[in-house]
Amino acid sequence: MKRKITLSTIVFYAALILLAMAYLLPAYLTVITSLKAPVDISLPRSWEFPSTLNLSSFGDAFDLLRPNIVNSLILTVCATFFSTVLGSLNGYVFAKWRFPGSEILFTLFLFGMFIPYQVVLIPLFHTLRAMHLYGGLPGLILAHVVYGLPITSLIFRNFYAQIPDSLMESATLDGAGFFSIYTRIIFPLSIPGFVVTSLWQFTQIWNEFLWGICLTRHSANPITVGLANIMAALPVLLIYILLGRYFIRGLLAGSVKE
Amino acid sequence: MAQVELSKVSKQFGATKVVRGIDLKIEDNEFIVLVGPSGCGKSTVLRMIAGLESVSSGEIRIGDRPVNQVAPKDRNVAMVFQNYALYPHMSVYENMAFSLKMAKESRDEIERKVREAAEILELTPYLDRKPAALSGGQRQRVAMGRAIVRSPSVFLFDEPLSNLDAQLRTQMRMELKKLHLKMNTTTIYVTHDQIEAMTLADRIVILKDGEIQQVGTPIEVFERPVNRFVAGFIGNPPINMLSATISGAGPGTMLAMGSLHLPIPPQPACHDGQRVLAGIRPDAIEIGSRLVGLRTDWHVQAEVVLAEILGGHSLLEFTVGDISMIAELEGRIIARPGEKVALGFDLDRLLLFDPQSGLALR
Amino acid sequence: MKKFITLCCACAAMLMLLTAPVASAKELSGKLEIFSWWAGDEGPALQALIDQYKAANPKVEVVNATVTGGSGVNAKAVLKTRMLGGEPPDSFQVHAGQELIGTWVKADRMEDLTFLFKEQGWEKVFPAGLVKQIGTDKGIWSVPVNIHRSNVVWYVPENLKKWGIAAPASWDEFFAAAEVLKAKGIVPLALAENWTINHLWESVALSAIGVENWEALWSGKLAFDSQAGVKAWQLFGKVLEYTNKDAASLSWQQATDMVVDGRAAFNIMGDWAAGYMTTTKKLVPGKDFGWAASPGTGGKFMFLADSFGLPKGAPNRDNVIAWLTLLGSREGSDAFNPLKGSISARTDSDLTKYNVYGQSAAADFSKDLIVGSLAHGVSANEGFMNDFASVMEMFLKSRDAMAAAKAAQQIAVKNGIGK
Amino acid sequence: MRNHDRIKALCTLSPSIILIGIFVYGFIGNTFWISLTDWGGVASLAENPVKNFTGFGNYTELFAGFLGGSFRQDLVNAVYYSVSLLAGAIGIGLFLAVLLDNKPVGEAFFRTVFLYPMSLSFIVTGTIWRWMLSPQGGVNILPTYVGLDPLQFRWLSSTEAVMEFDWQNLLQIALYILAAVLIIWGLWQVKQQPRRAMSRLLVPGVVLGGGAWLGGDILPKALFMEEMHGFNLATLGIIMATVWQYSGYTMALYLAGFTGISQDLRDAAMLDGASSASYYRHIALPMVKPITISAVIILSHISLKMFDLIFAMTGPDNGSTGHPALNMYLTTFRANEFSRGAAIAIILFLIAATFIIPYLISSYRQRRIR
Repeated sequence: MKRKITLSTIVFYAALILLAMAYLLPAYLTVITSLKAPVDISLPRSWEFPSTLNLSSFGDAFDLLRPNIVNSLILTVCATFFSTVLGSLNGYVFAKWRFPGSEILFTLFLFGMFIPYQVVLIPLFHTLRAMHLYGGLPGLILAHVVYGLPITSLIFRNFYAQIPDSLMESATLDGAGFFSIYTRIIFPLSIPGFVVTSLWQFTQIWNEFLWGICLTRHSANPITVGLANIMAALPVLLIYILLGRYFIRGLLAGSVKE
Repeated sequence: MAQVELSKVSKQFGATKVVRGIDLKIEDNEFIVLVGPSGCGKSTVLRMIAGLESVSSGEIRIGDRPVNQVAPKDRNVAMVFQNYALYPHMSVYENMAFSLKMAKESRDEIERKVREAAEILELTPYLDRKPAALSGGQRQRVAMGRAIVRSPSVFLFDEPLSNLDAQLRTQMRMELKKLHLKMNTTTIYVTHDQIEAMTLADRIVILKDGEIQQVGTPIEVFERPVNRFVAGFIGNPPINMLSATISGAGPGTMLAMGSLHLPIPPQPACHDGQRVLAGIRPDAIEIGSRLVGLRTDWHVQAEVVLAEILGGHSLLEFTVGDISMIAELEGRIIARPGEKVALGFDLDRLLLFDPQSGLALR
Repeated sequence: MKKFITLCCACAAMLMLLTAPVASAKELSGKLEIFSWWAGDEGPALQALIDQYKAANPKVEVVNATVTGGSGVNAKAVLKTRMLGGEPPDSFQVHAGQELIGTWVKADRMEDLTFLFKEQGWEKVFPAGLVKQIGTDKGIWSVPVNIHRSNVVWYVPENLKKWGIAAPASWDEFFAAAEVLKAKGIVPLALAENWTINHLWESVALSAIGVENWEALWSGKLAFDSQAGVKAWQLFGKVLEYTNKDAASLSWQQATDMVVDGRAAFNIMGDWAAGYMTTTKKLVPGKDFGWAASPGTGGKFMFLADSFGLPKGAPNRDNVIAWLTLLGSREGSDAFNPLKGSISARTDSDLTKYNVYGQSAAADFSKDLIVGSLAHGVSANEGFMNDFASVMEMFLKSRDAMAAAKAAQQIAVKNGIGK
Repeated sequence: MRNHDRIKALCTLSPSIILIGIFVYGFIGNTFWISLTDWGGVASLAENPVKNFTGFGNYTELFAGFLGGSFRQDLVNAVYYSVSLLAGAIGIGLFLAVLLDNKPVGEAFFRTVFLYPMSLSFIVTGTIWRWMLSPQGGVNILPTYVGLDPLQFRWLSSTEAVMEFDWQNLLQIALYILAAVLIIWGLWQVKQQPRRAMSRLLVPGVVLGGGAWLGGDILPKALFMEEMHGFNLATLGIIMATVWQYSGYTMALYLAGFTGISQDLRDAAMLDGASSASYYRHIALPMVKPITISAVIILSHISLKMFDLIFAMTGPDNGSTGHPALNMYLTTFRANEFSRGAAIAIILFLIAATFIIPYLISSYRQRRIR
């Protein structure tokens, strides 16, 4: 069946395209500005194409930020790894091994998701100092793991809630216990859950600023701190576009099912 | 090889009693079907036997061993779930091998047992497939295969056929029966489908509100239900249940249903003028040539409401005076609404119940 | 006598040149973390110093820890968490004055550097007024690396000629010129985001109340809500009427751009603007852009200085001392300041290395009356600075000079100004 | 029977329990304690700073003190900001979701376009939008490209405010709000339970409102002088940037919700004669109500801790776009008033808690029923 072009279709697509353009404007501005030579940059001509292409700002930014990118990568990968693994185990217990009080405990966990980071800032660096973790990446990783736990536990709990209980029971009858059910049944089934959670965590940690600036010494600064616009956004943007559909699913798992 | 014995088994979830003190002895190699309406506790009983639910009070014994405190995996039972509970990330082979692997059996042994079970269930060509690539009936068979490989002493089935379409269900039902004949393992089967119960069971256990109503062979529960509930639950189309009054006694006993008065065999359990519920099975009503075998004073003139032909037999809804009933009749009955037909009741198979207690009067 | 002093200085310089190799003969090694907010345009100047340091101490690994963010707001916060976290950097940038004394010296976090000043003879080469700002009765707490001037008005001479006006020497002259400019649709005075408003305030206040009163304010001898104090706010209110309305959304560079592009006539900004215009905008000082002391502050030099100190518990103390020695040296100073666009804190710097602007600023510095900047941490402690932002906000909203003056007095009392 | 496994389950959970216990609950307690002391001033950065217990002094100073004015404006900003962000992001997100739910050509492309801002750091968004909204460039000069006059609005630097009120009358205003809530709730309930609605909601609401109106003069004043606070127009820019960043997120949430509604239901609605609009109004929207709730929760949480975006967009001292989260940072790390910063953090936390605790309780109840 061929779609007829009606007035409403035209209005519909016009609205869609206009909105898309509005959303792309900031990106356009960023890209052309970053291609301009410093002398070329001025407010009244901010929308115009650069007179000459100047790619040096990319190279400069990259050279300047290389250590920060490395830090951010180490930080993000480690923190994402630990928080998703722990979150997956927690979610497994909360979804499949409920015990008296587990729901209250879970609710108390969730609460941690919503605290403004400012509230814990001062005690956090005192504690990290006492643990001799202040200033370096391990301390920052610990912080991100801990404050990532509520959301990862939530996503995994909701994910595991969809796995039928009969699968667990069947495995119990087959002779599997707590850990063997996890490693042999639950874990192999949670790859999508891991993708979703890691993406969420990756984005959050990569973009985080306040702790990055307050909890690390210079040599351990993540990228947001050693920021230059387009460079900080690119890796996430890329990963995001590639794995977009998982991303959306993850957002949903984390927020809707509750 | 095991008998299963439940004594005074109860289950409570918080304040709600789901199973109320059940006593049941299941013989070795027997095929027992638990039926009852949803929420009657039949699945809970099954899951307690499997060990998936704890027992609130009472005792369950498998073989001669009390198993209340035994972990599910050590009870030597296998279970087929309603949704099959196949591990989606494992192939058919791995699914069937999983319990053996958990029991640390040798690789060769596992291979042998899985191949054997696959042979029996005609699953050999599919061993490398994932469950998602199988049809409903094949998945069902894998679930059974997973149970078979362990050669358990008890098979547990939790509504295993309810996810299949009608045709496949009939076919799988027969395969199940044949399998039982071949394996000869004690089997406990939960369903709400009474045809499955009638066709599969050695004995049927009918449950309601967590209590056993009747235990008996299919024929027993059909022909001699102990109460109104069992009579109504077993049989399709359901039994015609009418309020009636008994008059007279001995050979002159009469049954009055509305304006219809019929002589019935002597009812020692009834007295003159007693109000009863009269149950007449739809297949205890005859028509045409089969009327010949019936007493003539059981013949009536009925008015057709609707006739449905179901292939080899027919259902006829009719009225006699001010009462209406359904009959299940041999052959194809072609009758127009309003048409008058001659019917006969086989009142030897009449069932009488006390209207208050619902218990059978006999 | 003078000759003798010069001789002494020369000797000291010689000595220093001699000691420098001695220091490296000690073969310093390990790390040196230098904490600052000099990134971007100011990065090369710092790099020049680091290069010199590395040449002298090849075995020391220099960690250049910069934290970006407008006038060090982020850097200061990070520094605090690090000090509280017990992880001081080896040496950190701090504005000379109350930002150093009121925060770090009062908290007993700094090491006394008097010994180094004595050893290097710096008490003689740095102006006494400056040394006063980095010292207390208990000691001297940091090494100044540069002098910036805060009260400078920038303009493009060609444009002024075109519009038929001259650089104003007083605010009254400015107001007269401003009316002309307004009629032409030119913004008389370009202003940017909030801290630049404080920056403007100090220049206006200085011209309104004079040097003596300015110093009396910070020593607690003059109340902010005195007649003089109120006068400062009144004049400031009038000046604000001639500024661009979108100030709060511009960076200081964008305000400078307004002058360069001819959209505005004047801009009052510290002399880092000279660095921006010469380096980034490739303009020639004295030709493409001109400058003067901000209206009413001729002969007065409102300064701010960056300095580096030695925090207690610094992990690599010896390396820091070598670093500070370099910072205070004439070579270090003259390598750094031409690039930074500031002038050397030393009275004996080699002026040939500086551009036209630098030379003129250095000349002014040696003859003008020197006062400390408020907006850049010289005159008041950080508590006052933070509260002053609230007062400024209130004033921008209400334009009530009396109320602002009263509020300023309250926060001065609260933050112990002059104590 | 399965006790062995139960113990394993608890052991698995215990590291997380300990970490969350210390890092969330312990730290909140610690911050609360700091907020009750006088840690601040010149020697606050000493090795062992003096901390004296002062009770709720920091809080009264913030709400009624002379120098709390900027904090109060920030608080008002935060309220207007949250409300606008919710309305904007949910409204636009919903609109986008409806558009995309109609499966246009290139749906995947459009979805990516609308969602990409979400993956950016707030610092990045802030810097980009600072350019976008600069008065002499950015969106203001866009109309010139189609021959129109440039816009004159000063997005980030406007000092105009609308919907102003006097903080002095805080108590009266609070009573008005309470009365309004009671009356609206009462009117909503009046159909189902008329008597209860009258006695518990409507009458007290009217009495309270009337009382506050009549007795406004005798109510204690919050401050010693007039202090006007309102919706600063400069925050519009911040709101736009945040809506730009998060409307795609709500779009994704709604879109997934819409996709989850079975085609049968949609067909049924169409056969019942529902227009496209009334399908969304009567069928789709009610069905995705849980999504709306979680979007509200997440967005209000984001708006309450907003820090980096404002920092990058308008700088630290731009009073008209201030926010308590930013104020906390400056109070703590620039003014060295640690205890006051802690008090602001606790206030932020309490506001967040009023949103979140009811949500957590209701979701807890739902899970229990299941």
